[in-house]
Amino acid sequence: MSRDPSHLLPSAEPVRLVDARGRAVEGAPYPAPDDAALLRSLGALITARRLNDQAYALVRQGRLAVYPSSHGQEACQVAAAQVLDDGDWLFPTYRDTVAAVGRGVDPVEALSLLKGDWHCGYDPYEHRVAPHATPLATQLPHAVGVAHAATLRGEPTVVMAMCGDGGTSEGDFHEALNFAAVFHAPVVFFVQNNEYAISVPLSRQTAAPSLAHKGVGYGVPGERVDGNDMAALLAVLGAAVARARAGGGPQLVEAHTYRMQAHTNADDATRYRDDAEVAAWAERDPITRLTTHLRDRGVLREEQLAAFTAEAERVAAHLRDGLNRDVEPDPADLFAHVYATPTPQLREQAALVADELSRELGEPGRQLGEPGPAAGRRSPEGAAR
Amino acid sequence: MSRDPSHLLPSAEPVRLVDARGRAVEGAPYPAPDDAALLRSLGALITARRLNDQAYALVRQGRLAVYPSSHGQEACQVAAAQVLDDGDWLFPTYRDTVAAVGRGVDPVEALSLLKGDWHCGYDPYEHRVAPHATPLATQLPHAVGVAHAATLRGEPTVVMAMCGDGGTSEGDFHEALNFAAVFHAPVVFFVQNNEYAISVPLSRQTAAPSLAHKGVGYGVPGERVDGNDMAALLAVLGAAVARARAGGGPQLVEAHTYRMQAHTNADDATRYRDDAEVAAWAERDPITRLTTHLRDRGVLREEQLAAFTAEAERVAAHLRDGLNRDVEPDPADLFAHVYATPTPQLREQAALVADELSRELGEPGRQLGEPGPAAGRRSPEGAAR
Amino acid sequence: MTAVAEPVTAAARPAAPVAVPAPPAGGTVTLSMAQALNRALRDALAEDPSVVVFGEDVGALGGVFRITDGLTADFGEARCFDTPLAESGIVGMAVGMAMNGMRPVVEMQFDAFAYPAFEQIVSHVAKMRNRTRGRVALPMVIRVPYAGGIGGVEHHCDSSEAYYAHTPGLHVLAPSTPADAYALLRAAVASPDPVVFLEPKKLYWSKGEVELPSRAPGIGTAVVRRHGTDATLIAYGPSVPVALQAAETAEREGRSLQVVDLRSIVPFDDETVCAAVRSTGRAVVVTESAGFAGVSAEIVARVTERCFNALAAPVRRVTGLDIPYPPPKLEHFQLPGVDRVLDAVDDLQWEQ
Amino acid sequence: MTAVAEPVTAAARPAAPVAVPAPPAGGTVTLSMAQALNRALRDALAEDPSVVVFGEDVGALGGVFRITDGLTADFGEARCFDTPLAESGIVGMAVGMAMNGMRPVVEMQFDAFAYPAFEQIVSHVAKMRNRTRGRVALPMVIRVPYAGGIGGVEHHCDSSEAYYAHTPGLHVLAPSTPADAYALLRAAVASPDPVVFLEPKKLYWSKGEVELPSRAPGIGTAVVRRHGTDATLIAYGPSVPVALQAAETAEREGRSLQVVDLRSIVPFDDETVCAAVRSTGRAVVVTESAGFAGVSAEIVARVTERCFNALAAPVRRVTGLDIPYPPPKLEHFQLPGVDRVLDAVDDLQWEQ
Ligand SMILES: Cc1ncc(C[n+]2csc(CCOP(=O)(O)OP(=O)(O)O)c2C)c(N)n1
Ligand SMILES: Cc1ncc(C[n+]2csc(CCOP(=O)(O)OP(=O)(O)O)c2C)c(N)n1
Ligand SMILES: [Mg+2]
Ligand SMILES: [Mg+2]
Repeated sequence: MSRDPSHLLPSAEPVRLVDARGRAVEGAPYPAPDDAALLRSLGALITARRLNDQAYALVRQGRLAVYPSSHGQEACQVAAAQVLDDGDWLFPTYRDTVAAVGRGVDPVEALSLLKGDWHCGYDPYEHRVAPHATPLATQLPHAVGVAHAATLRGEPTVVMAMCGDGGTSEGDFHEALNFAAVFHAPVVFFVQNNEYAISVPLSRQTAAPSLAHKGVGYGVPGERVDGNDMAALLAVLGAAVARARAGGGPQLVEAHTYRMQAHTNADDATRYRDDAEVAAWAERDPITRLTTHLRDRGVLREEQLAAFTAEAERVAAHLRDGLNRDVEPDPADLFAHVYATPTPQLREQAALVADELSRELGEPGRQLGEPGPAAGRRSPEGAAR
Repeated sequence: MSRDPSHLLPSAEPVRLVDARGRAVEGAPYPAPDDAALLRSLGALITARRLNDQAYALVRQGRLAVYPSSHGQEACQVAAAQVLDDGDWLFPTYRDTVAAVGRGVDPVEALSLLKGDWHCGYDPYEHRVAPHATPLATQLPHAVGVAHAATLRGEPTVVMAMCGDGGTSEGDFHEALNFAAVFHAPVVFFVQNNEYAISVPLSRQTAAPSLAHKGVGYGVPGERVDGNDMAALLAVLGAAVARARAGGGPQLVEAHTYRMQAHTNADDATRYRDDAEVAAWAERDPITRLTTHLRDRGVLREEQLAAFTAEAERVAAHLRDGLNRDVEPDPADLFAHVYATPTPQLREQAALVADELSRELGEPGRQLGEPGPAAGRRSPEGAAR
Repeated sequence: MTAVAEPVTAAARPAAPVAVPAPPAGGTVTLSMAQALNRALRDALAEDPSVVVFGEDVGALGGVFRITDGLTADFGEARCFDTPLAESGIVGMAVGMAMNGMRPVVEMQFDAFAYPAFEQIVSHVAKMRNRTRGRVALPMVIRVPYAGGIGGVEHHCDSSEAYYAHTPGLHVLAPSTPADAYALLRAAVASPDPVVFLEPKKLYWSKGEVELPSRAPGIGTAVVRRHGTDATLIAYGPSVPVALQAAETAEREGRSLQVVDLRSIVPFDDETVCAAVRSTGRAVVVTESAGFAGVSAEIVARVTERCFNALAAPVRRVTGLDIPYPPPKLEHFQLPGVDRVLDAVDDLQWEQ
Repeated sequence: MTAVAEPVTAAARPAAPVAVPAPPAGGTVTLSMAQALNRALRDALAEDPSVVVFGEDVGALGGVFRITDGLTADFGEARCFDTPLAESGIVGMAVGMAMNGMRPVVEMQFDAFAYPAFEQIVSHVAKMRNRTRGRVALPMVIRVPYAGGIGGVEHHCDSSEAYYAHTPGLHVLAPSTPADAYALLRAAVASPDPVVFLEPKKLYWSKGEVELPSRAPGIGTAVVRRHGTDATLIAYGPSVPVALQAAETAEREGRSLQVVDLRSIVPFDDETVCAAVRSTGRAVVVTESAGFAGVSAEIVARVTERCFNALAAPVRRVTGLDIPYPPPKLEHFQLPGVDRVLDAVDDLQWEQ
C-alpha cells in the first residue's frame, strides 16, 4: 500500500566531500567535482565574499538602506548559480543577491531594491532570475509554475527555488513541495539552513530530525549537504539538477550553514546569540576550506589567487561606483507599470502629481525627491489671508 | 546532527487488528481492545450508520440542504470520539457530524448548520466539540492553540484534530503540525484518508508514500491504521491519546478508509469514479467486519444486536423529529452576536430591519422568512404616483 | 439534485452538464451564464495554446458549478487539470506559469476559499508588473464563484470584491448577464493584466442571448441597462437584476429609474456613471456585499466628489448588512431587495 | 543602527530598548509610542494571567520594533514567546488559545506579512462569536506595525486597514499618540472581541505624555484634536500629525481647520465625526492608504449620507495613490502631505 520511502530520506549526516580542514573525505557518496570546476568556484566565492562585504560597507556609508548579507553562506550562493544552465531559472530570496549575481545579474541592479530606487532593479528574463522574494516562501509556488509551464512546452528548464530555514515553516513551502511532487515538476528546492530566522534559532523553528526530512512527506527525495563545502554543494545540487532535467522530478536539498552576520545591518544579534557560537562557525569558513583544499593539493597557484582577488576588487568597485551614482527616480514610473495601460483613475492621479511637481519646480528651496510633503501647494486661492 | 527518525516513520502497512473477514490478525503491533470496548463500539457504529442514512434521507425530504456523509467511515468517527476523555476536545470537519454526536452533541443541533437555521447549532463548550470546520485545515491550528493553553495551565487535555486527505494539502495543515511539534502540544492529528477530495483522488493529491509519512518532517510520529477496522482504530488512536496525555507530544494518524457515497448529496460521483471501486470497498465495511468478529468469537448475542438497532432507531427518530420541527429563526440574532455589544452601526441596521419587519407584518400575503426581497416597503412617500 | 458538489446549497438546480458541445459559427445563442462562461473558456482554449485552466475539481468533475465541464475531455489534461487542494499553491503556480509564457485561468471554489491565496494575490499577482517596471506581466485570471443568494451555508456566500478592488494592480470584473459573462471572461483571458473575475453564483442558471463573436464592450466600461430620468441605480453582478426589477416596479409607480451596470469595478468607468447620475441628479448604489468600506462606499464617494453640484440628495446605499453572511434561513435579510432599493429611492429628498 | 531587524528601513532610529523598566505608580510620563505600547503589554501581562504575547521574534529580540522588549525576561517564556515563522499558524493558534481561556496578543511583523493569516482572520477570528451564537468569544488582539513613512522596501509599508474594516466581526483601531497607543491597546486586550490593532510605524518614535492609569476614551470613540470653524479634517493613525500640521499652516493663512482623530475605525464614531463636520460644513478625509474602496471612501460616504444638507462642498479625500507602495526614493509622493491637504481644503467651494 505504501511506496517504499527509504530512497526519499536524507542521509543521517550532511554530505561532505571536503572537511573543515580542507581534506577530501573518504568514501563520500558523491563523486568530487573536477579541479577546474572547483577553481572556478573559488574565484566566484572570493567575489561573493567581496560583494557581501562591500554591500555591508555601503550601508554604513548610507548608500544602501540595509543589506541582508550571505556572509558565510557564499558556497551555497555560488553553487546555486553554477549548477544551472542558461535556460534554467533561479528564484532567490532577499538574502540571495550573490546567487543572482552569479547568474549574471549586475550587482548594481540587484541592489536597486535595497538602494530604494525601485523594487526589482533587473530584468528577470535577461538571466532568468526571478525578483528577490521578501514575503517568505511565496516564491516557491512560482518556481513550480515556471517549471510546469516549461514541462508542458517540452523545454528542458530546471528551476532552482531558494528559501531559508525559517521559510520552511510557511504554508507556501508545503504547498509548493506538494504541487511540485504531484506535477513532477523539475524544481530543486534549496533550503539554506543558516540556523536562524532573524532571532529565532532552528530548534524553535522545527522539531524535525532535519529539514530535508520534510521531503518524504511529499514523495520528494530529501538530501542534506554541508553548506560550507563548495565541492559537496556542487555535487549534490548538480546531481539534483541533472535528475530533475532527466525527468526525475523535484528534490529538496538542505544545506547546513550559518548566518555569520546579523539578520541585516539593522539587527542586533547579540540579543539572541553568543559570540562563541559565531566564532565556532568561523572555523568552518567555506572560502578558507576550499582554498586550503586546492592549495594543499597543488591545484591553486598564488597568481591565480591574486587574479581572483583582483577580479573581486573589480566587481566591488563596479558596485561602489554604481551605488554612488545617484539616479533621480522618475515619479511617472509610479503610474506607468501598475497596469499595461494606466486606468483613467491612475491617469488622473498622475496628472495631479505632475501638476504638483510643476508647481514645485517653480518654487525655489524645494528639491524633487526630498522627503517630506510631496510637492508645492497650489496657491491657496480662496483662503482668507 | 540529525535525530534518528526511524521511530517517526509509520509502518509499511496500516495497522490492522481484525481483517476484512472479521478474523483477528496475528502478531499485530498493538494489543486488541477488550471485548467490552468493542461491543460498545459496535453499538456506536450501528447508530452512526443509522444517523448517516437518516440524514441522507432527510436531504431527499428537503429537511436538510445537503449532507456530507461519513457512510463507510463510521469506525473512524466512533473511534475519534471514544478514545477521548470528557475534558478533551474534538475538532471535527463538516464530514464529522457523527464523531461530534459520539461526544454527546445532540444530532439535531449538530445538523443545524446544514438545516440552515444557524451556523453552529451546539454549544462548543458543552461537550468540548469545536464548531464543524468548513474552510479546510483551518481548524488544525485552533486545535494546537486549545492544547497549548491547556498545557500552560497544567491541564491534562488532549485534542483530537480531524481532517481529510485533501485537507492535508493546505498550508494550515503544515503550520499546525509544525506548531504542535515545536510546542510539544498534546494534539492527535487524525486524517481520514477516504481516497477522495470531492472528485480528486489521492494520487492527484499527493505523491507521498503515505500521508502518515508527513509526520517525520515535523518530528511528529506518523502512524497508519486500517480505517475500517474498529479495533485497530481504538488501539492506535487510544495509544496516541495516551501518549499525548503523558507528555509525549503530538502524533499524526492516517486512517485508510473510503467515502462510500458522493461528496455530498449534491455531488455526482459517477463523473469521476467507477462503481467497481465502490463495490470493492463495500466488502471492507467496518460494521460487518466488527459484527462478524464479535459474533464469530461468541461475544455478540443477537439480543444485544437488536438492542443496538433499537437504540439506533431511537436516535434516528430523534433526529427526524428534531429536523422536522420548524424553528423560526429570529433576525435579531443576525445583529446580536457580531460583537459582544452591537456597534452603533449594527444597532442602526437592526432598527432598519425591525422597521421593515413591522411594516411587513402589517402586510398580508408576505411571510416572515419567505425567500425573496426581505420585507415590505415603506409606503413610497414622495413617489409621484 | 444541484450542480454543486459542496455541502452548500439548498436551492435545487439543474445537474445537467453546462458544456455547449456544438459551437455555432456565429450569430446569437441563448445560454445560461454558466454555459456562457464554459463557452468563453472553450473558445479561449481553442484560440490560444498558452491558455491553461486549473484548480480544484475542474477536471473530470467540471467544477462544482460545472463551469469547466468537458474541458479536460476536449482539450486534454495538459490544458485543463485538477490540482492538489491548496489555493495559495494554485494562485502561486499560476503566477509562475504566467511568468513563463502561459495564460492561466484558475478557479477558486468559493469566495471564502480564495482567502488562503490572499498573500499571493496582494503581494504578487497585483504587484509583479509594477515591481519589475513592466518587465514581468502576469496575464492570468482568478475566477471566483461570487456572493450569495443560493442558500449556501457559512463560508459559501461571501462577497469579496472590496478586498480585490482596494488592491492596486488588479482588474476586478463582475458580469450580470450571460452575454457579459462571455465577453468579459474572453477579455479577461486576453488581458495583459491579472483579473479577478467574479461570477455571481445566483446568476449561473439565468439565461440570456449571447452574440458570438461578442461585440460587448470590454474591461473598464459600464453600460446603462435601462434609461430613466428620476434617479440612477448603480449596481454590478448579482445586484443588477435587483436594480432592474426595482426600476420596473418604480415605473408602475410613476417613477423613472435609470440602471447602470458597472461590469468593471476596476478600472471604474467614471464617465458613464457620472453622466448617468448627472442626468438624474439622484442616485442609489446597490451592492450585495457589506457596506462598510466596501465598493459601494467608493461609488458613493467618487460620484459625490465628481457630481456634488448636480446632486439633489445624497447618494444612498442599499448594501448587505455589516454582519457575517447569514445562515440560509435568514439569508433574505442580507440581500438587497426591491423594497429596500425603493425605500432608498424614496429617501432621495424629493420634496425639495 | 536602527531598531528594525528587517531588510527594511532607511531611516536611522534609536536602537535602544524601549522597555520602561520602572513603571511609576501613576501620574504622567513622557513615552515614545513604542514605549507606550510596551508599557501597555507589560501592564496587561501583570494584571491578567490569561494574557499571552507571541509571534515572530517577540521573545529574546523583543520584536523587530522592540515593542515586546523585555517581556520574556520579565514574565517568562510561557507568557511571551517566539513561534515558528508562519502567520496563519500564529493567528490560528491564537484562536484556539482564546477559545480555551486565554487572551492572546499576537504580532504580525509587518502589514503585508499578515496576509498569510487572512483566511484565519476573515473566516474565523471575525466570525467565531457570531457562528456560535455568542457562545465562543475570541478575546484576542492582532498587532500590526502599520503603514509607511519609514523608507521601507516593498512589502514593508502597506496600509491594510480597509481589508479588516470591511470584515464584520473585527474591531479596528489605529492610535496616533503615545497616550492613545497605551489606552487603546489596554482596551483592545481587555475587549471581549477580536481587535486588529494598527500601529503606525512612523510614529513609533514620536513622544508624548501618557497618563497612568489612562483616562483616555475607549474603543469606538473619536476625538476632536483641534478645534476649528472653517473645515474639518478627518484622519486616523499616521495621518493625524499631517492633519494637525496642515491645520497649523492653515491658521497662519487665516483659515481655521478642525481635526478629528478617529482612533477607532470600527466601531465608527458617527456622532463625533458628524457633529464636527456639521459645525464646519466642509470636510477633507486624510488617509495614507490607497483611496479606492478604502476607509477614506467609507468616511466620505457616511458623512455625506448623514450631513448632506449641512455640506457646502463635497467631502474631499487626500489619500495614498492607487498604486503599489512606492520604493523608498519615491515614497514621499505616496504620503499625504500638508500641501495636498491644503490644496484639497482650497477646493471646498469657498466661492459659493
Ligand atoms: C511572510 C513573511 N513573514 C515575515 C517576514 C519577515 N521576515 C523577513 S526575513 C525573516 C526571517 C527569515 O528567516 P529564514 O527563512 O531562515 O531566512 P534567512 O533570513 O535566515 O536567510 C522574517 C521573519 C517576511 N519577510 N515574510
Ligand atoms: C479552503 C477550502 N478550499 C476549498 C474548499 C471546498 N471543499 C470542501 S470539501 C472539499 C474536499 C475535501 O476533501 P477531504 O479533505 O479529503 O475531505 P472529505 O470531503 O473527503 O472528507 C473541498 C475542496 C473548502 N471547504 N475550503
Ligand atoms: Mg535562516
Ligand atoms: Mg477525502
